[in-house]
Amino acid sequence: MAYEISLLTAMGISVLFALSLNLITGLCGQISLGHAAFLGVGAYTSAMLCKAGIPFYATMPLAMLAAGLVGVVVGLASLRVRDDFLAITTMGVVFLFVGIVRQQDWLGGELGISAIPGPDLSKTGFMWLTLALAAATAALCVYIRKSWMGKVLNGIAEDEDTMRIMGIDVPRYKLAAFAIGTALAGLAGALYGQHFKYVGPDSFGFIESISVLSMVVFGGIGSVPGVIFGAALLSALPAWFQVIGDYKLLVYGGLLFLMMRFSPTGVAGIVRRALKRGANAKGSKPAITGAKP
Amino acid sequence: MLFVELIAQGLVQGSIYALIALGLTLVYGLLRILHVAHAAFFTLGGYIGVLVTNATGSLTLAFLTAMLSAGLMGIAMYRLCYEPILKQPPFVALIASIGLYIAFEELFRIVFGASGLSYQSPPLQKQIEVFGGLTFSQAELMVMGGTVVIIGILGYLQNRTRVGVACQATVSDPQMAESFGIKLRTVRDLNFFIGSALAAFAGVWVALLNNLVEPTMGAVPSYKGLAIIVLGGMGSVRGTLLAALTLGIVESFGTIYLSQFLDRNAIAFAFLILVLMFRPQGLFSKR
Amino acid sequence: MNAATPALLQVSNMVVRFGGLSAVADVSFDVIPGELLGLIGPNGAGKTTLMRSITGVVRPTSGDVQLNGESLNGMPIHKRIRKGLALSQQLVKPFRGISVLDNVTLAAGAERTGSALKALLHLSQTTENEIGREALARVGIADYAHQMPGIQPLGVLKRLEVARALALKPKLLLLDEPLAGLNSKEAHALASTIAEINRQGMTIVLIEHNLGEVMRICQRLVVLDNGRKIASGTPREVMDQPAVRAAYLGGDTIAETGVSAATGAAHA
Amino acid sequence: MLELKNLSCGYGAFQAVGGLSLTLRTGTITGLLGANGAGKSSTLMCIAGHVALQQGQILLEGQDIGAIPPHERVRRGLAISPEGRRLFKDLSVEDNLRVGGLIRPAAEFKHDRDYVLTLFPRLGERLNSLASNLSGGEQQMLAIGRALMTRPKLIMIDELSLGLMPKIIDLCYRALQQLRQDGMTILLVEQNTDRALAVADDICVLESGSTVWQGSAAAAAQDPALTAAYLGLH
Amino acid sequence: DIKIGFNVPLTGFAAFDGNSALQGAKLAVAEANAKGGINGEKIDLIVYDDQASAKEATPVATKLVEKDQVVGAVSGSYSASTRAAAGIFQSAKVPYVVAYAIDPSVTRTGDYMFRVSSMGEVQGRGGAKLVSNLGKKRVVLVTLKNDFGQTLAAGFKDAAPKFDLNIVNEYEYGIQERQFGALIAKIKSDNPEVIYASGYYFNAGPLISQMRAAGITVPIIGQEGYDGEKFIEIAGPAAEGTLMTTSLDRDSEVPVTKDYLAQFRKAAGYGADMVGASSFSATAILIEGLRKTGGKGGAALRDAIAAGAYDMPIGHLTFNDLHEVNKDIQVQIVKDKAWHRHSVIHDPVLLAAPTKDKK
Ligand SMILES: Nc1ncnc2c1ncn2[C@@H]1O[C@H](COP(=O)(O)OP(=O)(O)OP(=O)(O)O)[C@@H](O)[C@H]1O
Ligand SMILES: Nc1ncnc2c1ncn2[C@@H]1O[C@H](COP(=O)(O)OP(=O)(O)OP(=O)(O)O)[C@@H](O)[C@H]1O
Ligand SMILES: [Mg+2]
Ligand SMILES: [Mg+2]
Repeated sequence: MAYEISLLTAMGISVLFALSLNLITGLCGQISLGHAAFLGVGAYTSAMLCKAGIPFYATMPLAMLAAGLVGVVVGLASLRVRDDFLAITTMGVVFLFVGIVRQQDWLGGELGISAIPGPDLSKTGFMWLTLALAAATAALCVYIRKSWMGKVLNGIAEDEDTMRIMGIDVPRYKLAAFAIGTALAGLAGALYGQHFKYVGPDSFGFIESISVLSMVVFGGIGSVPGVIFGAALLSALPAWFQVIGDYKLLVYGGLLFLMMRFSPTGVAGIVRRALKRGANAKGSKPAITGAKP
Repeated sequence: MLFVELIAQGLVQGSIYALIALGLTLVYGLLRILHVAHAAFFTLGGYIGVLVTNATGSLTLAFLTAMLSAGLMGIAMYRLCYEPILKQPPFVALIASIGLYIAFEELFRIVFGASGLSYQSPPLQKQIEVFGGLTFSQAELMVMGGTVVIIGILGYLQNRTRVGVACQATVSDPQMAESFGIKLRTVRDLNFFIGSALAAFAGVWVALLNNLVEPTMGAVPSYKGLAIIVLGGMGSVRGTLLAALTLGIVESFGTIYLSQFLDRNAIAFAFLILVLMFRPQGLFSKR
Repeated sequence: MNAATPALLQVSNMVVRFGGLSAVADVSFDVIPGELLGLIGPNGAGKTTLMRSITGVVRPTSGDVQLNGESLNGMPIHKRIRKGLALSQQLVKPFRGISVLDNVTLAAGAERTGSALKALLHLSQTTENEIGREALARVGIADYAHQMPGIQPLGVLKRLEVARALALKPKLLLLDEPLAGLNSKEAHALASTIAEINRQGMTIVLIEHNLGEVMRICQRLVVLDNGRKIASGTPREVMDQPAVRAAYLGGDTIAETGVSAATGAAHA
Repeated sequence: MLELKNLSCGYGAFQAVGGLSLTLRTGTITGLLGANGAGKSSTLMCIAGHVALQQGQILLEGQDIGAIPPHERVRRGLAISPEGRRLFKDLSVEDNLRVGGLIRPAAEFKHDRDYVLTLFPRLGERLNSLASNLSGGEQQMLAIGRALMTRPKLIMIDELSLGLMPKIIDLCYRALQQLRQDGMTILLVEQNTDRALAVADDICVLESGSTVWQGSAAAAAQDPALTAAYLGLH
Repeated sequence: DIKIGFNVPLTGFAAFDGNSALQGAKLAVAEANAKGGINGEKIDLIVYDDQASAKEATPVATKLVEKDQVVGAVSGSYSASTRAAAGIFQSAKVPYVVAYAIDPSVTRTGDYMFRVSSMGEVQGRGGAKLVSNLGKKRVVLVTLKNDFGQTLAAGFKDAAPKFDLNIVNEYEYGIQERQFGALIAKIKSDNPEVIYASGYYFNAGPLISQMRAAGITVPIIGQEGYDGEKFIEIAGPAAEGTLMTTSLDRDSEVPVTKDYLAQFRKAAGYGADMVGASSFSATAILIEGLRKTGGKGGAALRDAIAAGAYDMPIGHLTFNDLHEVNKDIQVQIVKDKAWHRHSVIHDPVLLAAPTKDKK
């Protein structure tokens, strides 16, 4: 049972983390290949503060603040670059983060920080805390989508030049998306450190960034339920894959590829199509879907 | 002297980066896809190089087989993996490509073993003194020379010939290019063939320089390659060459004088970010 | 021209250079509140570039733009829009992911989207939808409100651009070839709409090659050629200038009949 | 020259044009007219091979080209200047023309190009600028020039006068007449109906994807019901 | 059956070492089962892949404890993953014997942790002594920038003053590095008498062949990371003369070691290495403990293991109060394409493992 609890906790953290990326990438259209750096900032902040004797609950907002601040700085630096340039720049950010943390003895350097003290919370309690925070984040994401900010971010995702002509302060909004997204990643980081009781530079590298992006895309970029599903599934996958032992990464890679190849809109896309087919079967008119020219 | 030697070493490293990044540039220029799986051909080249040389003793044969098979596999990858998802937003191809790369890396490990392969007696290791005590191995000299020649040829093809113009036209508007008699598949096959063959070419060289091919050897070059095509201004052959050499030299000095602060990858990316802050369109962009 | 009314928009000594090419070379003109000013000139004369430098999309090499006496120089695009400019672009750029109405609603939400925080705290869009519907109705595409822009013909998209600009409730509306791609009937209708909007008090600058409609609805014309202002005045005055005729109409007979047809239409 | 037999085409399940039959006589100008969304552009793109042919036949000089890919069609003498111009934005004006001339021998390029430049001298002044930097009208000239570079037997032009100033429109129409004299067949889509009626030999009017009127241009001009209802003349 | 857990990297960059480790552990289990297991009960080795990553190791350890309910476990993995797993075994009170992960914090996690190999600092100190034994003074350190390399360097620098060594320069490199051109150019200009270079075979192979190719002829000293045939294969002729400090003596006359060397070659198809030998030893020690407790785990097993003294392929071992081992360091040298004995460093004072109170 404890194993399942730990798995569920890990899934909750992944969901939170993936949702935070979805705000930046799914909603605002800013591809980030370096999101793990902000998970790292949150995790290190919380871990260091816990070690310094500050209660874990108090470190959570501080982790969010730290990650959000770094996020704004990175966001500011990224404002000048777009699309693929942005993707590569953010990829650079994560390498830079790992490279810098590695050299900091006060952050444990290569060895990282282990035996992080935590609150008096049972494993089950911590799981509930994680799941509750993930659910709250999901609710926040749905809310943002519905708000005017969601509409604006969506517009920026599609065509930021036209948004400017419509009087939108594009940089401000991008920064806002970055700030919220990275702060939430920081929260996920705090939970991450507490869950594994260990943080080290390698836990927040490029691979992590890619895997969280995969979760978002796998679930269906932009779709909150899709991302939740994708994150939950992909984070649990390696554990289930233990059975196929030697072939698990092969299967993981293959699966990512096949998913994109055959259902580029992710799981959310599959579900949407299935629903539509169901509706059509019931006799409603076939919907015309216009392909982009 | 040390200064010259560091520059020389930077150029060797930069040449290899250039060969790898070139394929990425070609594919990016053509399809706007960040083709991470490209690095798999680099690794493949390394393996084929070692296997063929060990089996036949002929390095030339090894180069030919490596480049030919990687080239053909490049075409296959385009047809099977990318062609069907071209109309999707770019991150779809990116994730697909990353998935492919992971799968390939594992495939290499399962087929060839985790510990990698080496040449039984690595060829081209003779040291040659160029001037004033500055020595290179034959392999190092050849990789530098080969890179400059190959890239020169490609640059000429891209900018001055009808084939080059045809390629560029497919980038802007594939449908219209078709309406002017360009067969999209041919152009794209050609690019994937050349790009993948060059990656394999680089792979054989790296295998020679390190006497080691491993399943994971493509990882670092693949994301460095991405950094380079950005530095080079995306899609330009000349820019890619210059960016690769620059990065090689920056790293060469960085690993000596900055290694206390940043590791090699971080140095490369710090440089990239710094450049992009001042030139968001890349270091050597035409625009 | 009434010297007593202060200009709404004042463009002075505008120069835009691309490399060696002077797309706009030292152009000055005023737009008076309430007028409908036509900006015409040959292809490549610099009209679009001039308009883009007014909105800030293009950074002018030198020159000065003032709206209501306030300098816009160096201001980012979105600020200029919020000062009261609105632009309908030559090449249509609708948001394809949302419905036609939502496109306009988004523009109508300027009030809400002024600050990111405000945007985050507001959900309701009923008033904005109202404004959106009104704008759509005004340009005559209310029927398309709930369709997706991706599958609309150009004529609808052109009007969507205008509607979106209207929804921003600007002081000055800049229209770049809104009639292009419409057939004569549709063009006539949209031109009448534009004239009507102008009559209701909106100041408008119109770039257009449809000379017939331009002559019909514009009160004043500014003519550019090769980046320079070569004439300005009432349509009649301007068209009587040989320089304009030479640059714009060509000297031959077809053109002559074209003009008479066009000017004839103006009287119809 | 070109014969469309009961042609239907569209996007996915959606049919944009249904059952269009049309014959273009060699060396004539045929005007394809109709309101926004009638399916004119779709028809052109279908003939060029970019919109799916759902039904019917496309016969070019008696041969069915419905199944051959677009890059073959241009070799059979079909050229298009599409809606929205669709230039190669990152290429210079000269290179755009070069791409137009790809199916011709390299040696002919200069000659062909100069022909286009005499037609549109403005392009000659902008040979080295990127196509994306051209003004709207310049782009239109380039799109037509690029199509002419293939030396087509049949040229299809979508919205010829869109965004052009009167002087250039005149020029283009004179060029069309010249091309017709040289034996080229022209399929013209035009919103500027009176100009089209003036120059065309035959007219076909589309409405919601099907033909509502077909016949000679002279007859069309004399049919007040037609001009009022479908051609937006008044 | 009596279940013991084993976490090991079978995929990812460390998979080759993982495979050797698995072979070693399996040999130990097979040997014990051939002798009748424990009171007739067979020993069952539950193996999970941890990819040598901390992130993968946590769920693996949890699974071993919660789902498989192992009585004890062995780490056949690297430091990061071992350290992440350690906490989980400690809080579940499952004895955990670590084969070759050298991170200091592992044994400090708690009293259920054991380690059969010498810590990085200790090996580093041994390296310094070796330099001095060779009669050299001017050293350049080339340090792999991870826990392994950095603890080695720390130990070396700690002991260097004792032997009056002059550390001319220290360079760091990342684990993914294979191309050392720039670094070698700089080392040449430092003109050292000996080079102390940490790294794994996949770094060291290219490093040493490139150094020799560039004309550096001074002795090069490596450590356990070099241990294995793979290094010699990669470095080729350049490998000749390379020294390393390790725990497995290929020319040993001790029966357990000789036996192990032969058995490993038979089972794995290649020559024994330190990783396999350490995993064998760790597993065998855990099994011996179980034999003493009659298959019971928990505190009884912990105390049984701590109290024992063991003759293992990697030497004679006892645990101190921190459950670190004290043992000699083997120095091996490449001769005729194989590792052979060079010398043994026996210096209980210098090579004393840290204890509970002393870091
Ligand atoms: N970004 C740019 N870089 C270089 N040249 C440019 C750029 N934008 C426009 N030009 C050039 O500036 C000149 C003026 O262009 P502009 O688009 O303003 O003309 P226009 O008057 O709007 O013409 P049209 O009526 O054809 O739309 C043209 O010759 C064009 O090629
Ligand atoms: N890419 C597409 N996907 C789906 N439907 C499309 C697409 N392009 C056009 N349509 C639809 O096909 C129909 C015909 O459009 P088409 O562009 O052929 O009209 P048109 O006669 O050229 O109009 P216009 O005069 O505005 O250019 C329209 O209903 C349009 O909505
Ligand atoms: Mg214009
Ligand atoms: Mg059309």
